[in-house]
Amino acid sequence: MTQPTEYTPSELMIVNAARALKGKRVVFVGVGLPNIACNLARRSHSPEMELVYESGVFGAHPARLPLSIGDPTLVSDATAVTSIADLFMLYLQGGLIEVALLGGAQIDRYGNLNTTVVGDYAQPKTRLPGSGGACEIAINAREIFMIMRLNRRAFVEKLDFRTSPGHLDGGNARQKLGMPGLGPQVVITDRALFTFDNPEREMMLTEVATGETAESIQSHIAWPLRISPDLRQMTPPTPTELAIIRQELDPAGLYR
Amino acid sequence: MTQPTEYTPSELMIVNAARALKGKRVVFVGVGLPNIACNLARRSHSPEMELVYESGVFGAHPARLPLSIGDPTLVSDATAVTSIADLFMLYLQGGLIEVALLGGAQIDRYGNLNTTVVGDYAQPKTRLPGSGGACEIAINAREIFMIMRLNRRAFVEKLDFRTSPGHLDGGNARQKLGMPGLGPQVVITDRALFTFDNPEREMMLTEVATGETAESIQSHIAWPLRISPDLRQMTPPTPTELAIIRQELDPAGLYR
Amino acid sequence: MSQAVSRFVNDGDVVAIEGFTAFICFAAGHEIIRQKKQELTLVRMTPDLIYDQMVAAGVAKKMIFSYLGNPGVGSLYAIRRAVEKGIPRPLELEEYSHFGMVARYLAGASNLPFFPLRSYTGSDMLAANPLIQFVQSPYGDGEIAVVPPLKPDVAFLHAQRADAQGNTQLWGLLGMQKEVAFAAKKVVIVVEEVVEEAVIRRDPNRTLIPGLIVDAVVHEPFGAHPSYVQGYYDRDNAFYLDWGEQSKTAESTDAWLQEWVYGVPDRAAYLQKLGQERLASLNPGEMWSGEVNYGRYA
Amino acid sequence: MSQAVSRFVNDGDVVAIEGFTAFICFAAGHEIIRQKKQELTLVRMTPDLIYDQMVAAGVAKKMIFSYLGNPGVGSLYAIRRAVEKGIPRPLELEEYSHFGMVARYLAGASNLPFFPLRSYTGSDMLAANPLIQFVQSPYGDGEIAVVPPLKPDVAFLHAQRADAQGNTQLWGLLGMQKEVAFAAKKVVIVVEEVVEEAVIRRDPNRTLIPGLIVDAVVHEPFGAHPSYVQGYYDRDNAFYLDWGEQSKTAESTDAWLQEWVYGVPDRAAYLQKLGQERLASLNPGEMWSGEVNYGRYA
Repeated sequence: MTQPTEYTPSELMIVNAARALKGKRVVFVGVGLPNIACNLARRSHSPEMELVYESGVFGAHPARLPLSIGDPTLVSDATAVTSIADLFMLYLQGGLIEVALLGGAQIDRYGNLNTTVVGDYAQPKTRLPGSGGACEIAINAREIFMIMRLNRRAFVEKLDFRTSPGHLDGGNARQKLGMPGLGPQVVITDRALFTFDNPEREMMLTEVATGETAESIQSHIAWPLRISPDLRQMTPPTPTELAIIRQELDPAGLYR
Repeated sequence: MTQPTEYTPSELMIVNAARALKGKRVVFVGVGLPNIACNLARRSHSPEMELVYESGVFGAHPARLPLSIGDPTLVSDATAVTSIADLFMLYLQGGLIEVALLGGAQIDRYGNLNTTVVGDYAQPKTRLPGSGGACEIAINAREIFMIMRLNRRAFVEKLDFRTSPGHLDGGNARQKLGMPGLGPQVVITDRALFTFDNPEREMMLTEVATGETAESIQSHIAWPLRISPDLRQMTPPTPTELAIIRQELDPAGLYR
Repeated sequence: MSQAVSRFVNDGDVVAIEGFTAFICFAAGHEIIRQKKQELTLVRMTPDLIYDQMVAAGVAKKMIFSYLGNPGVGSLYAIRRAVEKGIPRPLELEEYSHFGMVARYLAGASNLPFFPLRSYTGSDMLAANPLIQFVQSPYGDGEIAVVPPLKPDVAFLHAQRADAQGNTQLWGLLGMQKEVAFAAKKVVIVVEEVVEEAVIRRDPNRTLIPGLIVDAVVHEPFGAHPSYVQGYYDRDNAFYLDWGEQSKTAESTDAWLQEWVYGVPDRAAYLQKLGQERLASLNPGEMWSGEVNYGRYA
Repeated sequence: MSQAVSRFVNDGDVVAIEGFTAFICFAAGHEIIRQKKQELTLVRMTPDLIYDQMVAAGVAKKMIFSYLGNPGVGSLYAIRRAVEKGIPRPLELEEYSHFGMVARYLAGASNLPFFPLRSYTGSDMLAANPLIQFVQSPYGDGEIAVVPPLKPDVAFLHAQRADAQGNTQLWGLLGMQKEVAFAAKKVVIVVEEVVEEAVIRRDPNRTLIPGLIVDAVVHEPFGAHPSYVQGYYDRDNAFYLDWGEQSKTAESTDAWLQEWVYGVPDRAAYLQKLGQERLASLNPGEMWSGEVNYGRYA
């Protein structure tokens, strides 16, 4: 019996996201890594987890790996399919979403996200997709989990554009603005895990992957990194986790 | 061949309402007299008329005479059935309703209606049904046609409670408040017809039924009545109109 | 139903039993009467016979509504007795128009501080209900009426069918069932049929209420009698007409409650008393929707 | 379609071709390109390939949107060229979040001066778009973002089926088709099948768009290719992937437009060029909804 011991950065992120989702019941999810992470959580520790797609699908039972959040395979055999207005008004703003998974081109130390432009807004160097639903998801979902590759272009001192609010300038800034959700809780990357579990709500290194150190992680981050007093080594993906991903969730290896 | 020459007060109101609806395309309608009037209009001069029911039904094809606006026979074989929210937001407030038919316990000279209480609001002598949809219908429908029996308890100097705005205090009071609809256009009764076709938007006698005079009508109205300079005699219901009502629309004579 | 009422309805709660002419869950109302709940605030756009009976039984201190009538028949005498004469106890009224009630449910369902609507200008309803307010449009086009959110403590909503998880499908007059379900803190779904999840999943667009927000599913056939359920039974119009007479005095109303509510232990007994023949007379016949293809996409 | 575009689209119009991933009416977009319409403001939550092609063809001066991407693939290069480099002409952007766009459609559809939503607080989108404002709740619970109504001059909406009067039924991802239809001043419905009115009336709850607000019905099978129509065909994913390459330079984009838009007179010719085999490969198989009984109530 061969046990996989090697894993890709994507697999590491999927496994860590799935673990972070343990015990969550209603998750707002996009396709790609977040979709695979949710399904890994369902097949391992959280079979009761319900997925809500931004496209208006609740209780999807796709007959194939969906290629986008609008894939028709998500509709056929789903429990409920609703208009986008109902999705945003009743499900998201109504407060039903426990966790949403977000990512972006840039993130700052308070978990604010940029998905709009690199450079100046009026004269952008690179025009990115924009908010989509991210801005209101970041405000209304009870908790936000981020999934992003760790690198210095993404983990910046100052965002070029703040598309979706995280903890804003830190502390209780969100509550002061009356935001319903609690904001970013965890940042899952291919090299480390961060939480915001401190009064300033500042991104804090809590786990490093095999082969990484606080110093190596700092080298990918533009600001002086806050480090948890009990920094831990990440438990690598288990053979079981990897087997579910490779054999059941992404047999074609699209997201490897 | 026997030709009906006698008719009931209800039949007179139905016929006059149907005639007033000539050329109107989208009518918001309740059951009872308004329903029969609309269907008479459809079977005589306005086959293209579309009926919208407050219950959310568009394009009803009832297999029997409906007993209420919520009768299931209105749903089966209808063109569209929608939620109450959509009905009020998209159809009514969206500006699709050309004419709505309203009635009430009291009406004043500016076509304001009371369907809420007789007596004091907090200690009512008689508690009436209240607004239902009438208040927003009176504000948003392009034109309002009233159907009411003429009598002194109903045509009052001052309403006990103004449930639904007509022309308020007259003149361009509606426009000043930004109301989308034009307000009351005609009052159809069992003895006379009134319009508001004057700068003050005050109820004005324009047609009297056979056997009535301006004086006899005034005796049923609490305020000094404005009379049209070209007051006309009402054309009585024709045999054809009465035949459609009696044989097709209300064969059981429920609304006679 | 007995369990659902005792578990989810507390004295003093704001309770909504909704449904526009159709889907009115009399089964829930009668059980609330039998369990002698007290000081309830009853919420419904059209109080109808169900709240006339509940008010007569004295379970309510207040009613939030928009149209007070016996549809197609006339007055609701028990509610009028409470309002006009305080019998059996005074009833506080909080009153809106239909659209205002829908807007309150919408605000509650979507966690908005208010919902705007073009109504109430020039109406005395403004003076009668200070919760109706106006806000200025920031786009320079005047002001508009708004109403605050309404979030009932518990809603009883009737439908044709649901699965065991509460994924609920209904057809016919959709009314405000979806909005109330999302607005309410607890939701009890009462259905004609409990079906397999697979039945629901064959037509996901027909699922108006997801199991996600449902706290209990009660299987109660004919639970909406004398109102109707599209495709399952017709409105029992004789009942509505009879109630117009029966409810005219407090005594005759109480007699009816004794016989038909207190005098029966549950809905099954009520239906048995009503008789098979009467129920059969409400059969609506068949008119099927046709099928659409969602595609397999495997 | 040629007639609908020439009749309902004027230079300078605000045009919406909507549909969330599904129902994207490429047939309308291509005909607008062929008719060389000018100075359009294009409205869509997710501009997708359709607006990438239209912007590349130079029909647009402005775009109102909320998410700019090739779903599941990557960038929309033609739009990025217009925004970043002004090729073939500069493109003004007016930008919202998804919910903000939906709220604008809702306000437009329901004749409201604004629609409130819990979004935008703490976002730089506020500075980038001064049309996003805040209003104070009159109930003492703070302020909330609002957006103004959006009423496109004309909307092209794809669906599975409609009758000749435009009574339109769709299933699958409902997106914002209903809200856009009610918001738009003119509505063109494009369908896979034109059916008898009787088919529509068998299932009135599935009618999302009433003929009342429809100005034209165009029968255009596969009119949404390469997007999909639930139950009729699948998304042509190869097309989306290919476009990621094809659109990388202005030259290759133009070449594609020459071949597939200007080079074909209409949709039928486009489909013929695409080939029967490719269309057949998009067959989604069958998964039927089951029927429900509405009852005859005679």
